[in-house]
Amino acid sequence: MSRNYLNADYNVWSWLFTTDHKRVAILYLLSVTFYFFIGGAAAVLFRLELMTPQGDLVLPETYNRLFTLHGIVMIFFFLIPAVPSVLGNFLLPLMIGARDVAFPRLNLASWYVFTLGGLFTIAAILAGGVDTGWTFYTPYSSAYGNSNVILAAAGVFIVGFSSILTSLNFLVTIHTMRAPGLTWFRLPLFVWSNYATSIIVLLGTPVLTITLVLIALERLLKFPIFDPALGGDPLLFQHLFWFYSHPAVYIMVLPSMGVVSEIVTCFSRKQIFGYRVIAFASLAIAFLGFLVWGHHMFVSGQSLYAGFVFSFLSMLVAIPSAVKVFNWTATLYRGSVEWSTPMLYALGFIGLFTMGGLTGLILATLAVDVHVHDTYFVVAHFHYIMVGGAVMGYLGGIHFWWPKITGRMYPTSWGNFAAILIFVGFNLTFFPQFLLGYLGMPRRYHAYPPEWQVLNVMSSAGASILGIGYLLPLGYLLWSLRYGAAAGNNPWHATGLEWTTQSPPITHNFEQTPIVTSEPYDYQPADKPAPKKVVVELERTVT
Amino acid sequence: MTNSAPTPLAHHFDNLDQQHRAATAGLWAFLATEVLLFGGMFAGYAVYRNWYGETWAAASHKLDLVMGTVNTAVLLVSSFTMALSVQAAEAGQRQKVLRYLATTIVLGAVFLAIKGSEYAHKIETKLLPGPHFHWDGVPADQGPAEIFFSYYFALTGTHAVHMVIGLLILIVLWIRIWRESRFVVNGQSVANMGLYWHFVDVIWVFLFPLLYLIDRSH
Amino acid sequence: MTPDFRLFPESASTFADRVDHLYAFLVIVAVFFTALIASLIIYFSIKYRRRVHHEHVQITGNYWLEATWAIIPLMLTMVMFVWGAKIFLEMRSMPANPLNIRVVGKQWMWKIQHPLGRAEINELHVPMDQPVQLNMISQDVIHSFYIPAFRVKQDVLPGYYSSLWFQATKPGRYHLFCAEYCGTNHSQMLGTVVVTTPEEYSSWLANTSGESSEVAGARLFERFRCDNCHKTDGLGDGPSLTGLVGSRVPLAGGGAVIANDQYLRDSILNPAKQVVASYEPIMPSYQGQLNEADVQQLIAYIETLKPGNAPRPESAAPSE
Amino acid sequence: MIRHRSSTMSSAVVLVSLLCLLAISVIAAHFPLRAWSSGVALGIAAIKAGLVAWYFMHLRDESSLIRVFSLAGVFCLTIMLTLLTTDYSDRHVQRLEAPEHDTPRPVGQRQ
Repeated sequence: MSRNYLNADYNVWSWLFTTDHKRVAILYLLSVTFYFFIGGAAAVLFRLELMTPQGDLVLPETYNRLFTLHGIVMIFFFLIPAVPSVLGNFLLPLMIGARDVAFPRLNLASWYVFTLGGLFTIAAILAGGVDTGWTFYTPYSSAYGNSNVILAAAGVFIVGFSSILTSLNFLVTIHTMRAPGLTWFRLPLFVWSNYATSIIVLLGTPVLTITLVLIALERLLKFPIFDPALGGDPLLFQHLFWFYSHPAVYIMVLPSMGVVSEIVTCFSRKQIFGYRVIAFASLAIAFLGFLVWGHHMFVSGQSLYAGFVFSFLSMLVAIPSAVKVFNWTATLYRGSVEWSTPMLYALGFIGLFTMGGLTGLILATLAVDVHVHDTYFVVAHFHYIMVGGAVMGYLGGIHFWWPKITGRMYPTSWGNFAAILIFVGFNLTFFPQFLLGYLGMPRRYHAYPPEWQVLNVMSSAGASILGIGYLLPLGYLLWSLRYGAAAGNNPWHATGLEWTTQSPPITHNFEQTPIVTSEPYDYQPADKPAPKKVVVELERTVT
Repeated sequence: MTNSAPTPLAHHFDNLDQQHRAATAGLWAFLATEVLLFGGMFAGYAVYRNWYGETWAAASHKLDLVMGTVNTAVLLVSSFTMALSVQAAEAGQRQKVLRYLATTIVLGAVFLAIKGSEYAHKIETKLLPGPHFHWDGVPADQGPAEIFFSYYFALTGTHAVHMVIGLLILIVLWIRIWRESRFVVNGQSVANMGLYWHFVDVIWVFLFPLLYLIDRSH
Repeated sequence: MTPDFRLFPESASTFADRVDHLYAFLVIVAVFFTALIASLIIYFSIKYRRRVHHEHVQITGNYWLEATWAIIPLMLTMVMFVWGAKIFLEMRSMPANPLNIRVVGKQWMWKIQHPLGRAEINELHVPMDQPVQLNMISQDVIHSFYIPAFRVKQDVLPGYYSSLWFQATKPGRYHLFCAEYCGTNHSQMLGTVVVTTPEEYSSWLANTSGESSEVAGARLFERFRCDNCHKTDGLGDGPSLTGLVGSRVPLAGGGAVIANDQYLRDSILNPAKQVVASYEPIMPSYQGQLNEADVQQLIAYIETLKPGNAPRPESAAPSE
Repeated sequence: MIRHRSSTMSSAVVLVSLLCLLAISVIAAHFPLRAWSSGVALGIAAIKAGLVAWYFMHLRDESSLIRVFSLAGVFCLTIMLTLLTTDYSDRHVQRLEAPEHDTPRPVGQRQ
């Protein structure tokens, strides 16, 4: 096998001290996979608990710690880093024809910071967990909760710096290190969406960071910051928290949108419909994302006018998202569509994200939000965005670029099966929660009135299917590392600079700096060999 | 010793210009992040100052205006010496760089020392928020005044942490330049450090009126 | 399947139908677009699947089309916004002559105080066809008062009054939940809303030996010697409280406020916040000495102090 | 490679201006400017920050990209403060100076 970034060196130190963006991506891949299954395990436990209306499996304290654990781990240790830190780290320099990110040592440092944050969070879990919910609302978190708030907040505080470092790297890399000829409007949309994401991370994360410091000051040193007993405002915390945490939703889903743009074009062999509009839509989402946080607070006691303003602004975010969805769909029109594994994930993303987005509009509508706020309707909605959207995009990306990352092909029939299973399991899990929400079931409830059992059982049943769906890729992707067929440099016959280099790529990515002369997604009709054939051959060699 | 040796080019950059643009852009992007870090506290400050203007003015008068003013001046001068260090580094004047950096370090330390004595005095007079906080003004103002001091300590404390980090990096930088026998003035690292230092100064420029100068007219 | 199984919640307030209509509109829009996207995806990916369609056609975009599918959603969302805001405004506009009920939330129960002294815990009796306004405050963390069948919800904050109103339309028993996570037994912070006819409610209300808020408040007023400063003639160290409620209070440092519940509570617990013009800020805070229910009683008493009324009802004399 | 326009003389002029502004700011705080007081203080601070950024931080020699970066944080902070006003301008403390509106008050208010 030729030299590549994987076999360039074998010892552990060569991994732990690597500055190669591809190796850092692999480190992140291992980490986020670990956290994904930790967070998933918590979900399995509380879905089991919710099979029956009585709280009979675990104690209320335990239940509260489980959903808090699930939220913190999934959001801060999986969803936010997943696409940027794994796929982005691996692909961004490749896609723009660079030898590495702008600050390779900082990039490695970000992984260590991430790991340190993870250690704090795991310490918090081992010390007995934390029960504030991932939202850390005051005064519960600062004065009443008696769990490991400080440890958990420290973990989130630290991990924030890791996403800041990654985003800083991306922003500068995209600005300064594009290959000759790679103008802004020749960038793959994955790069655009990561660019937009980086802006949100850089401008949003520090607000959460300092807010957690303020919580720690209030809790540890009894500094009154939000304390209503001394004249403080408990809603101030919510404003600061959501100022980051609403844009954080776009941090999770924008990179996946970029993945979908890459996959949809490749497997319909089409240029994307409305390239510039999609690129600018990413920036518009990043910008508008900062203007809507107050829609988490319609019934919190914030002023009536704030409610109107935030509801109105929230409606506007729907527009760039809707445009993206329509453009992806239009890209399929008169294409040459291949039902590959990544494509199944991407199409699943479009459908589920559409539902997530539209139910988001329902939540942004003031009077209806009064009823469904803090119910399972919200839970269902954000899982449609974050799991149906972000995770589907992430898995689609992993399946799309797996041959590039590892040089191996996975068994595509298994891949297709898992994708369909996840889609079905996902809908079965979360669709009933919309109904539960409108019926009035509040979230974070350990026990619930018996008339809601049927829908909860459906949801739990779906969760078990979803769980199996997530375990499958873990199995066959690992299997492919050893037994998978060699993938070749460009198994999907995709455009994009990352496909022009070897699989797996060499340490410095390119033998020579590439020069870009064409538009993105320049899929040439007809004369190229039909890619379908290649995949069929691969399948034959695999099975 | 007038010409700076070239900054080493890292493997992944095409040329020094690109490397320099990347470093500068990275630092400025980082500073944008820092604005929001303090911004989170400024937002809370704005809310409470608006609610408790009078009490906060009274609480602000407990701060030592002379020390605050002197400290602001110290920091402004340190920015000046930092600017001179950058200028000297770009011109490759090693001795000057060492001299100006040392001055900056000393001024930074003076700032922290003054800040420390202010803190000590606040703790002595029971103005540290928490269980021992005591407000000798109107008793009813206790809560809002305590919130003022929470913000005072949170804002200046975060600023002081930035100062300490800056000082540590400055000291390391100084030692590195001093020990390099075949001198390489790394103009870039001095310039980066300069940006950070000036930024921390700018933050203080806002903290000073926000905390010390609330309506001193009575 | 339990007999109670249903896919749509009961509607038992004047808001319920209006919210449901809006919800129906939103759901129709959502279903339409989801179905549109899903069927287009399925149709395109079958019609143009690679096996039958090798000759893909490059289309780079169409600004008119894109503008269309930006503008149509924009118009729809504006309808949603205006419609939602309209109902929301009514939810937040307190009715003219409501039945006032005071609510204190604490970990993990709802304490409810009716007029005329009747109090209850985790149950809320209300008459139908009559606007009811809840004035709520929390003793500890943030809670949220939620009655799904009425489609109303309002967070209950520590330190700040919030209020909520509804008009029930159907007798029956309905769920009451705490909707904001508030700690270990959050899911046990439940209650039942009992809607009865106004006559039944009146007789239920009368059936109590409890003392009314006003009387209890008067006793507290006496016990804490509030009248030492707040003399009725206005010559004390503090302003007179007679006729205070609902009036415009000029503040030291400019501006003025309407003397509402929040203002009275703040003045008792956090007096520095709004000092009355031309008075010294000397009032001590009663934080820690009075709980939220006490403060509500004091406010109820202060509300009775109107010009012409006896400064203190007979019953206000310290009992025993 | 890096060449910024700066000289000891120009830096000294900037420093002197900064110190003068500091003095003005402290003196101004002792005048009864009432509502203008914090505006003046923050205005002077902004000028000082501008001087430091423009001269000491070499913003005048940087590309427009860097200038945009330098304003991004401030811009985002402005968004936050502006939208916070939509809530705080009408909560808890109800100033009567604004004319009484017919729109309802969120806080229980009976008359």
